[in-house]
Amino acid sequence: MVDPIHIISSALGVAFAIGIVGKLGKNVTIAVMLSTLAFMAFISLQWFMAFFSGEQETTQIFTAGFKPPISINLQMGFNEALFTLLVNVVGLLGGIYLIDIFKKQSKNVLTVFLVLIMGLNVIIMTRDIFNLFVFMEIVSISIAGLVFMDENLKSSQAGLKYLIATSVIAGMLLIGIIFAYYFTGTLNIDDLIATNLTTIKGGGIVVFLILISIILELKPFPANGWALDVYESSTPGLGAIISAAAATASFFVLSKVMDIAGQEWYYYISLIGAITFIGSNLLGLKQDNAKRLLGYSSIGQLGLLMIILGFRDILGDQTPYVIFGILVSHYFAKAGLFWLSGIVKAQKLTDWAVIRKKPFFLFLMGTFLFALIGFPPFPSFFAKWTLVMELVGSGNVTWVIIVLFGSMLEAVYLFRWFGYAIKGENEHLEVFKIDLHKMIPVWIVALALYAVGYFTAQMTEVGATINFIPLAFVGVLLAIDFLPVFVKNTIAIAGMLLHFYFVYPDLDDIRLLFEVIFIIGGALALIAGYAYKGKRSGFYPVAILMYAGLTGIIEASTTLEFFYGWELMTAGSYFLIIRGKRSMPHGLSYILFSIGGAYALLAGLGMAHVGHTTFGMDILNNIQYLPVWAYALIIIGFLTKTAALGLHIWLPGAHGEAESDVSPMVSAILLKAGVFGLVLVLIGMGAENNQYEMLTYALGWLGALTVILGSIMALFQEDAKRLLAYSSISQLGYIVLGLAVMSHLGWLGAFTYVINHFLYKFILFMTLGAVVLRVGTHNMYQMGGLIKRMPIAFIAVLISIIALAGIPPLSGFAGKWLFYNALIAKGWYFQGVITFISSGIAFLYLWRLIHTVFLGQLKDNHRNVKDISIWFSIPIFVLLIGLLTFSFKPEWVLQPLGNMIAEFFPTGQLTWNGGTAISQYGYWSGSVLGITIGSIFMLILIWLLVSTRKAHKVKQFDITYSGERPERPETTHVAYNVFEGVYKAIWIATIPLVETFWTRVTNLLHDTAGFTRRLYSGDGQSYMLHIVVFIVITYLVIIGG
Amino acid sequence: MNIYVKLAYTLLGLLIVINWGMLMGATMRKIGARMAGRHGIPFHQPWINLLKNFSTRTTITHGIMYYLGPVFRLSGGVGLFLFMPMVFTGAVDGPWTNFSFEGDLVLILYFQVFGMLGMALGAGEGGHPYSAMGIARGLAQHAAVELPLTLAIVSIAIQYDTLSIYKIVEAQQGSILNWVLFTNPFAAAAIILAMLGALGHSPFNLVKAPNEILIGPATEYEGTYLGFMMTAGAVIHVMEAVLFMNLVFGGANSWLELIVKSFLIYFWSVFVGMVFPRFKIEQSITWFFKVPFVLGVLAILMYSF
Amino acid sequence: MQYLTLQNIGFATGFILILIGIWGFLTQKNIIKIIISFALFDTGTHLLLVAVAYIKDRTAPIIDSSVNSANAVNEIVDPVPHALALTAIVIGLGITALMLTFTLKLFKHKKSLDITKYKDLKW
Amino acid sequence: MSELDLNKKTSEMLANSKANVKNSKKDFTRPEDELREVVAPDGSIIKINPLYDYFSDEKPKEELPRGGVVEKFLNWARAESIWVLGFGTGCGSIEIPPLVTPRFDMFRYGVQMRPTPRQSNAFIISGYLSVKTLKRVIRTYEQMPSPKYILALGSCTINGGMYYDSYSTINRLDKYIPVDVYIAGCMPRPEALLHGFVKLKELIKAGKAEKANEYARNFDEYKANQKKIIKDWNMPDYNW
Amino acid sequence: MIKKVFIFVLLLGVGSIFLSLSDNFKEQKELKGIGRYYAENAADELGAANLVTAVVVTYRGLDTLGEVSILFLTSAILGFILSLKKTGSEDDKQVFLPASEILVTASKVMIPIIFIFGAYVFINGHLTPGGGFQGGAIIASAIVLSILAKPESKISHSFISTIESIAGIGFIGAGILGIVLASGFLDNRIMELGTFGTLISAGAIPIIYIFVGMKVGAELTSILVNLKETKNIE
Repeated sequence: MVDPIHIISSALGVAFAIGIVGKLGKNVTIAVMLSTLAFMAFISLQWFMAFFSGEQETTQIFTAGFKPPISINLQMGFNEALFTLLVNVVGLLGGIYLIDIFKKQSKNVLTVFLVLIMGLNVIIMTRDIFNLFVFMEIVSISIAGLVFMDENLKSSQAGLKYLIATSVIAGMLLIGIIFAYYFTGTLNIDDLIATNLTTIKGGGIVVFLILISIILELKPFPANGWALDVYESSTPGLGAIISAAAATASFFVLSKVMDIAGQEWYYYISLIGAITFIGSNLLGLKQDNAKRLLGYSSIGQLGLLMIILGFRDILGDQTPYVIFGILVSHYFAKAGLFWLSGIVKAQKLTDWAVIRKKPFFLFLMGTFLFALIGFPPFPSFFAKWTLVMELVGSGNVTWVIIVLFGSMLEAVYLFRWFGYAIKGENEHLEVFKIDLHKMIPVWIVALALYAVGYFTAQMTEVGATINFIPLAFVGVLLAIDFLPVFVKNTIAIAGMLLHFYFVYPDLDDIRLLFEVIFIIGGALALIAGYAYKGKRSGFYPVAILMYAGLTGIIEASTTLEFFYGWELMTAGSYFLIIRGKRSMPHGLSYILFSIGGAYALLAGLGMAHVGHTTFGMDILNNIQYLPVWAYALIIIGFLTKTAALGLHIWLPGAHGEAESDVSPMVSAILLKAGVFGLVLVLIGMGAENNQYEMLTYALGWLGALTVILGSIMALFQEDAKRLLAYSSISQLGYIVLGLAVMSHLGWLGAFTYVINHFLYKFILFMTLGAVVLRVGTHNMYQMGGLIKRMPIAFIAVLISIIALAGIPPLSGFAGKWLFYNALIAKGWYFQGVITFISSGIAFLYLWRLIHTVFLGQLKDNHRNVKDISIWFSIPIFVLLIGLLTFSFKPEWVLQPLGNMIAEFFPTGQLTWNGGTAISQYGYWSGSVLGITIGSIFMLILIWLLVSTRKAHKVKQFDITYSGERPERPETTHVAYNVFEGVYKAIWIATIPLVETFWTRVTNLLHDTAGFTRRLYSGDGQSYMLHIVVFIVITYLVIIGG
Repeated sequence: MNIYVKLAYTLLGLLIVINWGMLMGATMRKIGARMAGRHGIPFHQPWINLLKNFSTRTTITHGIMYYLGPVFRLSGGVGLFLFMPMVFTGAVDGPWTNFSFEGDLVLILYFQVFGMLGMALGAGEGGHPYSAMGIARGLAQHAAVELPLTLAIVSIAIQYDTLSIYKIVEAQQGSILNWVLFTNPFAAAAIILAMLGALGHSPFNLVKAPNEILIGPATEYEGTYLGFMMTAGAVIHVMEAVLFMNLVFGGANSWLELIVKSFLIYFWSVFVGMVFPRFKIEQSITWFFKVPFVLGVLAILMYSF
Repeated sequence: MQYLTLQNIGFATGFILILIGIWGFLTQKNIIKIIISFALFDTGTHLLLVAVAYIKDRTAPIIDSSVNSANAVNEIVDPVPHALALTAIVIGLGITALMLTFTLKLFKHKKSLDITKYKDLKW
Repeated sequence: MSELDLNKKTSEMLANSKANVKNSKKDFTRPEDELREVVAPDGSIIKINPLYDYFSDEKPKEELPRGGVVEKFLNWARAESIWVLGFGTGCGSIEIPPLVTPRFDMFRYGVQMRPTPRQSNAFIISGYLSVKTLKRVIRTYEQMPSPKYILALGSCTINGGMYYDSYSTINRLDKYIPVDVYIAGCMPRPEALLHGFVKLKELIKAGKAEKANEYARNFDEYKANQKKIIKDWNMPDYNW
Repeated sequence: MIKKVFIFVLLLGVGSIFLSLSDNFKEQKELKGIGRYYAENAADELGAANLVTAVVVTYRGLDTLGEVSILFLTSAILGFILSLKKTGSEDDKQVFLPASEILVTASKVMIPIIFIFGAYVFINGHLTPGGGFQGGAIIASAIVLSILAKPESKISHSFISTIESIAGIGFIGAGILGIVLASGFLDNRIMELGTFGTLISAGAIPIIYIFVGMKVGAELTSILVNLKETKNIE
């Protein structure tokens, strides 16, 4: 194996030689430099592989032939090998990326670049603290110099500020080193650790000076303005190096030097990390410059790593894994994003919309952003999971909150950025051009992210069980994205059905029910996709991603698998939702609430894991650590998906603005994921556990309030799909309430609702979506009289709203009936009354829906519209048949469901006598109801048809109009603001308190960010002041206090 | 009981109810006329009107849903009759209990809407703006009425621990003091006030609101359709009264008792209507949110502890 | 008086120089003056190094005629800080040169040496 | 076609149509009766003819009585249940409200008011009838279900009365719509109106009140008369 | 004003950090740690009379390599920063005031002497105070003198960088030879240690110092030349 010292010797040798080699021409010089970088990377790789296989032991490299502390020594262990590998790889790729600048610039730039990478290698490997100082100076100087690669006013300023700041920091470090030597007589880090400096009088301050300087190198908030300026002004290729390589190396230095300090410092490092993480992510909120935003994000990520470093005692064996996961994701993603920003050449975030003109870049950007935030299958996901598990396990819930809150803030601005990229206005922007040498590094890091994610998952016991086949299917669909819709749709449906075929024998009844809803329902929803022409680029991968997540949560046998599926589903559904025309803000609020919920879920699962050795789903049955809080957190996590009151504001927009066939997917199917989760956790809580009574009671009220307020909001919508979306909120409220009852009847009612809501909301969204496709507007008052043009759609909507309103004999009634029986048995009378009123209101808005869209006056421009597409009709009618069957033979489904629920709630069962359901309060039979009402109905209908057989068919304006004629359909159609009178009476219930609340929260955050960031006045001197203040305050807190 | 015998009883009962409904309507108008010092319509006027409407020679149609409107309305009325135990005879499977599942309250409350829905949709296809306005008002008022009504009904359900009308009636047998009117006065009061809205007379007659929005939902309906709707109206009025009778006034042991009680219940709403002018929709809704609502809440509080 | 040793005077001078340097770059608006402050700061650290090495009544760590090579341990001062000082001086030189160059560049842009004028990057 | 394009196209067309209106030197027509064009959601253009498209284009048909006992019985029912449209067409409408008061009480004869022509079978043309109102009367009359009856109240409906030479009122009502019962006078008292009802009932019971069929039979003639007097005939020919 | 007070208070804080460091100072009586080791063994192990040189070149040779790199970096960065946008504006030639007679004449005498002195300083770095850095700096001062004397003269960048490169490669090569021939990178014992206190002694230290001296001289020269060639502002 090649001696690691040759990393230095080759780099420096070539750097020095460039003065001669440079005479051979630019291209040769660049080639020589790149091959040197490759050689350095090769050395690290070689060592890394050796360590990875476990055969190699940590090696010391002695210079000058003397043992430390006599001379300087380098160390090559697993960590060093890994970190140098990271640095050298990004150095090589960055070198390739920068080729065009290298060609333009003097050959000296090559030298500086090479020396920078070399310096980073040395600060990772060296075990001598003064040597560390020297090479840190080399790194600072070369970075400051490279800032000038792209020389302009801004980069000159940034370079100067950076240089001044780092030299002051280095000065502090030097003072620390001087006195370290003075007190101990050695400069070797291992010796310094051994001497236990903090026990020496005055040693504490030495340690303080050394550590604070190294921490300052990591750019802690708020003493980091200088670094941000460099991120913003330097050329993106350099930004990538700083963010990925330099920060990585500096972090490693901290982890290495930290041992000098001893454990009492760990807490403070975590604290500084926390402040940095939260602070810089908060300020990121106000950013509109892409590179500066990335800078904030980089600093935030380093803060997170510092937190983890401070907890390394608690994390124990898991520390390397966690750090590796987070660091590697950050490393690849940040490098990729910086490089991307160099390709896209968009300064303002809003200008990133141009990236959409080359869709594959959008994919790359998405990969990087999702990796940064910690979505599966990227390493950061597994790392965050492990981190939270361990932190909760050791009782550090506050820290979990800090970590998750900071991540949340980061998600906000990253997804807003992504939103601009996906949906922003891009017509005025020029297409960027792509150089091959710039593409290659981006590609490599993107692919590496996936590969490393896979390996990270395999590395641990928990992760190894995760099934990557659905993801592979997503990858396949991504690869064949150029094919026409027809082919892709067929493949997608076939894939889903095949999956179902393989999976269903292993599922118990509850899971089977949800799997049918998710997969069979999903396949049905996809049928509508045949109606689309062209490629429908990007739709199938994300749809399948969502279904992969959904089936993942069903098949999960461990909590990690569950969470993995949950996050996949979130990501997929986010992409689906944001495909809609005006759905950018809604997509953002969706993903933010989802992430918030997912974090609550994560924390809850972490608490559930405490006291268990495995991660099996059965740990939910027996939570030992703060069980009420744990259950509450998990439930909140699921409630964000079911859009319970307070967490619902994402839903109307997200569902309303989604594409026609996406709305049923995200409403009828996706929302059930939250329900499934609730079912699991409530089963876990157990039927007869009085401990959780308050929790279920609160859940019940939440459900009831969701029901009524959802209905009331639906009443005043003008947008058909938003109306349905609010209706979904209300319906999900019923399900939550039913589950919260925690009795046999309640659950049966809730499950009936699950099935019903799936059936009728699918039909409604699908039909309305198809109608919207035909008429080109969402606004109900712009439609009208469509029954004449779209009888099929009308029938579908009619039947499903009868079911939705709970009118006998259709199946909605079954749900309501079970529901009130359950509520009265439970003694939740007011909740029952509230839900009852709400179904009255539901009837109002449903009437309005069908009336304003299908009845009334046909609008002039809809005269020639055709009925909904056949491809939309197929799933609609399949489910209509299902709905009718379920209505008239509810026992076919409810009886097995009842038996299944009896496992958990053995008492108070619904008994069946043939088709008659009997509860303690009464009995009822779906088929008898159906037959009775159906026969009367038919009888009367036939009579009427016979007696009016000669009726004259009139047209739309043939109405009595006080002897006049209507002027236009628009002025004759009662559709806009129909319930004005109702509004006057109950306006008080429509005050958007929740929305106001969340708006205030976001405004508060943004205002805080806007205020705080004035700290970065741009004045280099004030940055210096920040550094000194930071030092003094930290001193006062740590030593002086 | 044999299903055919039961069917026969049911048909007979339906006949009685329809005719009683029409007679009751005529009587109310007669009473109104007499109060105004007029002679008023003859008692047989509703039947003549029905006959005339069925005998129009030309008729129009606006489309399929226009047909279905009256059909829904009438099946809603008849269904309501079928699901309501009419006369209490001491046996669950008695002759006048129809096909009522012992009179399931949830079923009846939801089935009320069936007729309304058909009416709403049929009128909607007529395309007349006044129809839509009338329906919007009607549905809104219906929802508002349901607030005190449901509170009271839930209170009664708690009181007797059942959702079956039959059992509620059974529990009120014996003495007049067993009536809900006396055992659960708050619920009874809430229902009595809610009745005003449910029966749709002035001041809660803004659905039809004659001379304001013509005749509301029925504006476009004529001839046979109107006849169907009048029939359905007669049935539904009686059934509403019977519902309240069963819930609050001890049910009926014979048809005579049923006729007397339903007449009085219906008269109560007409009586109030004679005195008060029409509410606007927001006034109507807020009215139910005041006293009746408080009474309903008290009723539940009274029985939930 | 026990504190008034040559070594402690060295320390005190070094620290004072450092503090003056910090004062300078926190208060001076002129970039050149800031660089000078930095040089002061740097010199302070060098002085500290030398002071750390100092042992009373000893000579430089060069084993020549004035030092008994067998008893060098007791006759010379610590060579290590001297070596470090050499390195530190060179580093300081490099950084100062770079700072001046950057200043030159900045001055070309705005014809001003006032650091508060260069606020194009902020927030 | 995207929504944006649609809006743009629509607004352009609107501007064009306004320009056309300005340029045309036609007689006055209501803006809503102008031919117009709208853009369908798929981008195609739909031409709208407001006088034709929205209305059923079919003549009323003759519905002859079946005769026999059944018809007699039904006629009795019709006679006993006369639903009058509450539409005051002229000065005589002030004579109608007293009929519902205790003094006259038309309810006892089975006569009542209905607000909509769909549900009425009797129409009182009360007093002079201006040409403008005639349009409305024609439309309303044609919308009533058959059998339907017209009571002409006051002299003006017979021969123009004191407005016989007015440019704006019609002189003979039955040139335009068939009349069952004339009630002469200027104005006739409510008692006369009641008498008219009684007369109408007699006619119905006798099976002689078949003017609706007469109207259908001579529809073209009536229509020609109507068009002659109504100069600006801006309504559909057939009202349903 | 408030700001100044604030900064003053801040300085008090920093001062207190230093004070708490110096609070622990006891007067040092003995060498300790590695300093003691070097005093005892360096002369024997490396054969260098100047212990500082021994520490700088061998024991802490990596630092020195870094140091050289820093100077090298500085010159490289200066080179490319100052050469930025230089092209295209050749017409406005730099104008220099003519040097004085004394300077010109003296420089002719002095420059060779200074060169020789510089060479002496770095060749004797292992024996006397001095060494590569010092010698290099002295050589650079000769260049300053020549520039001052003949401002319009051009010094070939290519020449400087060639010397720089050769010296640098030599340094690295000597270091690598240390691995091959002796026991570690930058080990000076690739050659005989020679007689203690003579010119040819201390193994490769003089060789390395020659390279360092050349390199430092070249680097400083290149910095100076680059600065000189910067056009006047305005």
